[in-house]
Amino acid sequence: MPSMTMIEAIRSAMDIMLERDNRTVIYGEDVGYFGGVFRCTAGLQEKYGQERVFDTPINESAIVGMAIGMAAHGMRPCVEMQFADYMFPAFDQISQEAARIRHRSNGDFTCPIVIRMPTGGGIFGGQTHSQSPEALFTHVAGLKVVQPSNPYDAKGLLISAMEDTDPVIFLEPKRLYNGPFGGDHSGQAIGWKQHPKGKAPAGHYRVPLGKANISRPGNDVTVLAYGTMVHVAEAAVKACGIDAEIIDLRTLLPLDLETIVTSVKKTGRCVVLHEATRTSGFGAELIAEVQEACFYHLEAPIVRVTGWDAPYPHAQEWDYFPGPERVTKALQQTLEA
Amino acid sequence: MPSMTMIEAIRSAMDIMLERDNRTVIYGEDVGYFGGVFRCTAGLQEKYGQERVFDTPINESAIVGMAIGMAAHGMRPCVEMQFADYMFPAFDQISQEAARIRHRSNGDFTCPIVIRMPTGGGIFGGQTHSQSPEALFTHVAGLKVVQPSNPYDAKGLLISAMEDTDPVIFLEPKRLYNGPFGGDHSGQAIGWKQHPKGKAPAGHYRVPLGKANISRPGNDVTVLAYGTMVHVAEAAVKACGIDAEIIDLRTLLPLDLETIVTSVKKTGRCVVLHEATRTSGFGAELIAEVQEACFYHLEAPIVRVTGWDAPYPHAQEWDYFPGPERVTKALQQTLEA
Amino acid sequence: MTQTAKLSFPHPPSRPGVTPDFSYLKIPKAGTLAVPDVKMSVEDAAPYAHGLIRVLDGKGKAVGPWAKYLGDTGSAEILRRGLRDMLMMRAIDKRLQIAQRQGKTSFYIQCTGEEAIGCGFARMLSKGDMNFPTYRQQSLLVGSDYPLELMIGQVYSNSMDPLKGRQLPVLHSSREYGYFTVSGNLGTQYVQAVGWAMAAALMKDDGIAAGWIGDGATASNDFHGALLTASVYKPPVILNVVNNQWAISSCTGFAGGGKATYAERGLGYGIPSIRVDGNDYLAVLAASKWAIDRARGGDGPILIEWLTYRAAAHSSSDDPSVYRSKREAAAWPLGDPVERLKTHLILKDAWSQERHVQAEAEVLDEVRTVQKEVESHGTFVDPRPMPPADILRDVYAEMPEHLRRQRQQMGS
Amino acid sequence: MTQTAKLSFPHPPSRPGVTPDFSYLKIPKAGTLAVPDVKMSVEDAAPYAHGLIRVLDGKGKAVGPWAKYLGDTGSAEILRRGLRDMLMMRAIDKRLQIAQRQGKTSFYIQCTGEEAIGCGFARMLSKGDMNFPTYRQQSLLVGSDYPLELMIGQVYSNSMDPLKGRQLPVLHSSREYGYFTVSGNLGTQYVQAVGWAMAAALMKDDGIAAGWIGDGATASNDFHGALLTASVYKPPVILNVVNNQWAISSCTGFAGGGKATYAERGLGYGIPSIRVDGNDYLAVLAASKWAIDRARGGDGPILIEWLTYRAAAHSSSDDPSVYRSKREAAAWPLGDPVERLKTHLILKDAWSQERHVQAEAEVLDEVRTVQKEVESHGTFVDPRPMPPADILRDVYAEMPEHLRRQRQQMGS
Ligand SMILES: Cc1ncc(C[n+]2csc(CCOP(=O)(O)OP(=O)(O)O)c2C)c(N)n1
Ligand SMILES: Cc1ncc(C[n+]2csc(CCOP(=O)(O)OP(=O)(O)O)c2C)c(N)n1
Ligand SMILES: [Mg+2]
Ligand SMILES: [Mg+2]
Repeated sequence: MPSMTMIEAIRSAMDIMLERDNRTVIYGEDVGYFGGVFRCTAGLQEKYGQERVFDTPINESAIVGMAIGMAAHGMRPCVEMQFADYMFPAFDQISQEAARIRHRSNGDFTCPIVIRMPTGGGIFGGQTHSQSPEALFTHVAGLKVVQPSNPYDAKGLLISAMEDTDPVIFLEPKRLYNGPFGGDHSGQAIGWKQHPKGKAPAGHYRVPLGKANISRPGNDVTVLAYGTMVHVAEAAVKACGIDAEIIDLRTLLPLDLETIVTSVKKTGRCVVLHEATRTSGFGAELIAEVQEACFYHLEAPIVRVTGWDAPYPHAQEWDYFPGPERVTKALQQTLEA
Repeated sequence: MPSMTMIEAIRSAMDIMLERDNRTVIYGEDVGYFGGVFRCTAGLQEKYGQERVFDTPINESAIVGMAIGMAAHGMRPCVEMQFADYMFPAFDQISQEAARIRHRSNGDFTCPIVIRMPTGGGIFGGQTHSQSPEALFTHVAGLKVVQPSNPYDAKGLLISAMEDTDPVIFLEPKRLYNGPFGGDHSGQAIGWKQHPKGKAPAGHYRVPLGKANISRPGNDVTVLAYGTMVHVAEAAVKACGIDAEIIDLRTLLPLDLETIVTSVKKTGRCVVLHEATRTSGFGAELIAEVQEACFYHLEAPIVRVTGWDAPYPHAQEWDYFPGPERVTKALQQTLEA
Repeated sequence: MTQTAKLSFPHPPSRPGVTPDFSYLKIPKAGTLAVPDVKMSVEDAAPYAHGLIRVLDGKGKAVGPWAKYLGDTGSAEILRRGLRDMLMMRAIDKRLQIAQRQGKTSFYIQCTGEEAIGCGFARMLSKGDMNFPTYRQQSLLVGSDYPLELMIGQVYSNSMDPLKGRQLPVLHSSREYGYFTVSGNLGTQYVQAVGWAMAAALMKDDGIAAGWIGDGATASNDFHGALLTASVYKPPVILNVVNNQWAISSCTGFAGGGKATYAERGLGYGIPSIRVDGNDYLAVLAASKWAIDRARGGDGPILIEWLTYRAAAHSSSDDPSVYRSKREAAAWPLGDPVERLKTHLILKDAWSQERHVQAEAEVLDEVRTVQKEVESHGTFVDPRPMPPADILRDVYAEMPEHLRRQRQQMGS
Repeated sequence: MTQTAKLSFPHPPSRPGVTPDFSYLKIPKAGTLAVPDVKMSVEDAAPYAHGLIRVLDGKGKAVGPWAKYLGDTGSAEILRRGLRDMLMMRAIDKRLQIAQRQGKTSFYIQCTGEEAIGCGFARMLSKGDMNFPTYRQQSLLVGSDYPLELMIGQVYSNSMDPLKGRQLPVLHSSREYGYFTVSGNLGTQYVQAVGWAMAAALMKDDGIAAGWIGDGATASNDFHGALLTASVYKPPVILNVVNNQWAISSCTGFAGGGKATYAERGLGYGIPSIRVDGNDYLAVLAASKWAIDRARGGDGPILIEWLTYRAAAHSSSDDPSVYRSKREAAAWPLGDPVERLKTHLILKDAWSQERHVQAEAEVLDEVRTVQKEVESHGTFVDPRPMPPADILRDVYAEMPEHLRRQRQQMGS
């Protein structure tokens, strides 16, 4: 299997779908000729032409609105928001339109679109290049919400998303684009080449939506994470030697509650991680479900390790980021409770 | 104290603030000459003139954007979204701009605005006149989020909101505008005249932001609710005779966790109610906080009674609404657990 | 310099008790504008964006180049069908508005005074074309021969409703009849129409899309997104602005109307734009035919401003006498579309007052019959329960686990 | 009819290896447009929206009515200050771009080629006026004599940063210097400028607001919201569009540029709009003075399209050689603003090549000295920790309970 960075894996998925399904179109700001500010679509316009892969005006609402019209007609648009922070102008089209076309038309029209967006911090992008808005999407019935943590999953999940007939929000942790990241921002970034999940088949394969992955089996505490935080959890666990079971959710909506509940019933303890602000973050939803399903198995309160309830700061990025120390502390606290 | 409906109470708050503080302006779609589709601003343009109370184009994003500019300059805009469902085009201005002006300018600019919006179902409005988007706002650091359940609180909270120097989202449960509502949609609506909280001082007073109210003291289970659901809870409790403590949150952000925790530690059980869709609703946040703070006092899992995870239907409105039967069932289940 | 900056606030044509004044509108004579080449460029469009395409003159005569352009499309037979469409639309509105007042449904929206636009436009479309309507374009359905029982069933939200009662009355949906599922959020669908048209061009399927928006909703963000993307990619889309002078209680001035025309807004984006007398059924047919030919022929997007008047209340929840003079509709300078077409046909000896009265009775009867049948499946005063679990269907193609759990909690 | 609808895609002036072609731009001669009355109506604005206000001709001579209009404002003294402002701006950009390359800060954005616009406009504003800039309008700060150490401190995010390192470099904020806190989200601030201007009118404080937006960002929703609300309420706002031909890798055609001008977009909203040679410092001064007088005098909003060219990369994260010819800047028909003003002053005998070289050295020295001092407070390669709890300050006026808890968790 060839080595791939996250960027290459995402590009490969789109390449394959452009090849296999002529209903596929790819577009967004700087996505066409230039190949995207993160290079995810590099070379695709050259290969498939301007009618399949193209640039757009800087209007996220129109990007999604056009996709809805195209999808209703029968195409399969996969569009990019340049940063998740810039999806807000499109939130109306996403939450009020895309998510409901099927339901409100009783299936007469459907909306098979994929909206990709780089999410999370780690590049000193300040408050408008670092946000993690996943919780907002998970509150919208009718959407599916996906966030991969490695190239293998990214490719397989993106292919599944592009083959799905419902609208899918595909969040790409930008800090992982070029290599895994365990939270040690002072050290060298390790490339995906060194990582087992940095290899993926060159051709078509699927990672199913709605299925979590146990990225590290363990017995003492369950860690629920996705995206970058999976790697932070792994690094923390490795360093502190706690026998944690780390679940990489992969799909947040619909959630693979079964895998989660099985694990928490086994470990009796649970820690939830995300980079987004704490209050009403997706961690809250996870805790609500877990405490309800596993109440009689829980031996300690479920705790969250998250971004602080403030805008993502520029200079103090690493004081904001929920790094391995905070994760370790939470694990210890949970085990001692 | 004069009797007031919720509408009259809200109008009275704006009237008083227009009178007391000449920095106050009130505007929105159909808000000026007509006095608002729910009549909350009726008579105010006539009284204060077009420069203080006026109509706007149908552009929610511009309504909020203008308010930010005005507020930064030194005014105190209180604007209306015609329905909470139509705030989505403004969500970018609200979450990315209003909420952060103070922080990102290090206090050089501030954003004292109030954004009022009718929320919730109960008028056969279908999916675009019934939504409860409060959870989305509570995920945004920098906002305050308020939802009154009666005229007395509505007036006092709105005055506090208009005097606050931070942006406040003021959600008005439209089903309560003309009378309390316990969930019995078949019967006659009872007017506010018959309700103790349907009286309020004619003049200026405040109900502080950030303080919950125990609307019914009790010992066996704590019910967390806000807006319409406070009345549903009261009706359910009255009918089934369970000794529940009902907490009317009033402010969702910042949350009065102290009052909640004290109650749950006493009762050992907790049920959370809202009309919004379940997944990642504000109930999740409440549960996350309560289980963490009260873990060792809880005798049963905390359960949620919420709207279903689907668009709010038109004809099946009352199959969707989390009415007294569902609340009663949840209370019983919690007590039996 | 002393500060003299003062804010300005638009004025409506009237307020209660005030004599209506429509002088902000310059109404050119019928027949004065030529029929431009369908390839008309934006540079040549200025007269059409400032002016007004009109065919029927004050006496009801069809005059000028656009009358000639109509050719067979202006035949007595076609026009009589158009008149019947409009009468039908009016009868539906009347009956359903009454039904709403009787509590048989929750809500209704009439399109009184605007019937010509949708009735005429739809007759010029082809199968496979797609409208992206607002709540007030039900006349497109009548002009597409949409089955009456579906149209009425939707409003009653009963088992005859193709949308299973999920949507507010009048928010119809029919792929087959070229009527995209209507949103309650204003503006959003305008840019979706552009997307559909782009797909039509990319899939080379010969179809076009038509976006619809009210004058008030041109203020919304997606109006801009639609004009911009249409001007950039030039797909086969017709962007219709129904300028009926009001947006609930706000006059068209609050959407910037009155200064520049809405058609001129289009020119600013480089989109050829025309302005049409929307109360003149012949002008509607002629302009629709021209614009549809143009779009289908690959000459890019076009914007049409339809000048008309919202004669009825905004909706069944609205009482316009609170914010405008009751005499406004009568003062509206473009008259009533039904009356004008009727006058024209009578002038042509193709119609008579008697036949008109008879036709009115016929359509009313037809509507009443279907309405009765539909009502027998339940109304809001006599509701027939539907399974609650229907709420959870079609949220996704396949029902996910968490919705199954919720279905179980429903006990169904 | 056969379907011929095909999508269209805008073409850039060049791609790597392709000879730049700016023929889509018609550049009129300098001095041809008259100075209209400040009360100019939208009907009279068409020539100004299609045309181009220019003062300096090809030889560097100030010609035509706008040169005369400048009067004392075009004195050698004022122009020398303007030249110095631009040299200062260029020196700052140069030094900070290098600092970014050295890893001393995370990010930087230059405004090379566009210096005249902000430097000139700011000199015409009064205390109390407020700009709502984008990230590329730092020249407004230079033209307002904003303290260099604050400007540089912000970019280093250290203790000299008035924004405590919270914002990305170049997203300055200064109420005192009329520079509204810059957002990273495009477009949002354009409509906020309208709101500020409305407040100025309502509070009768004699101030005006100036919104700023890039050509690419005119595509964003709030551009529309701003034009619309400005046209409805007519507050004292100047809506500036900086048309520098590019938006990262997308040519201005993707924002609809090239078909109609951006100034014409304004006309569609009924807003008088003018188009100005943004690389001509004298034209900038003249047009700014005219527009600011107009706005302050209460004659309502005005839109100014500044025609210019983004000579540098989009930002320090961008490499334009991947998507456009390296020869584009040289082919840009309006030249370089510094060179043009310098030529004019030399022609007038008010400047010399020697003085120019000396001035360049002086400003570079000034910048270098301040930069050194600021760097002594820490850079990204030599960071000085700030208390983590600073993150939680100013989220609200008073820190609420849940943030206090979080502060505790921080251990600070
Ligand atoms: C985004 C949004 N904002 C507000 C509303 C509430 N609303 C419904 S109809 C209407 C007026 C629309 O006027 P116009 O576009 O002129 O259409 P008309 O009713 O005249 O046909 C308003 C404000 C809405 N539906 N959507
Ligand atoms: C809402 C939003 N979408 C996308 C971006 C990403 N972005 C930053 S700058 C830029 C290009 C802007 O071009 P233009 O407006 O022409 O300004 P210029 O850079 O040329 O000065 C883009 C797409 C953003 N900042 N905000
Ligand atoms: Mg209207
Ligand atoms: Mg640009």
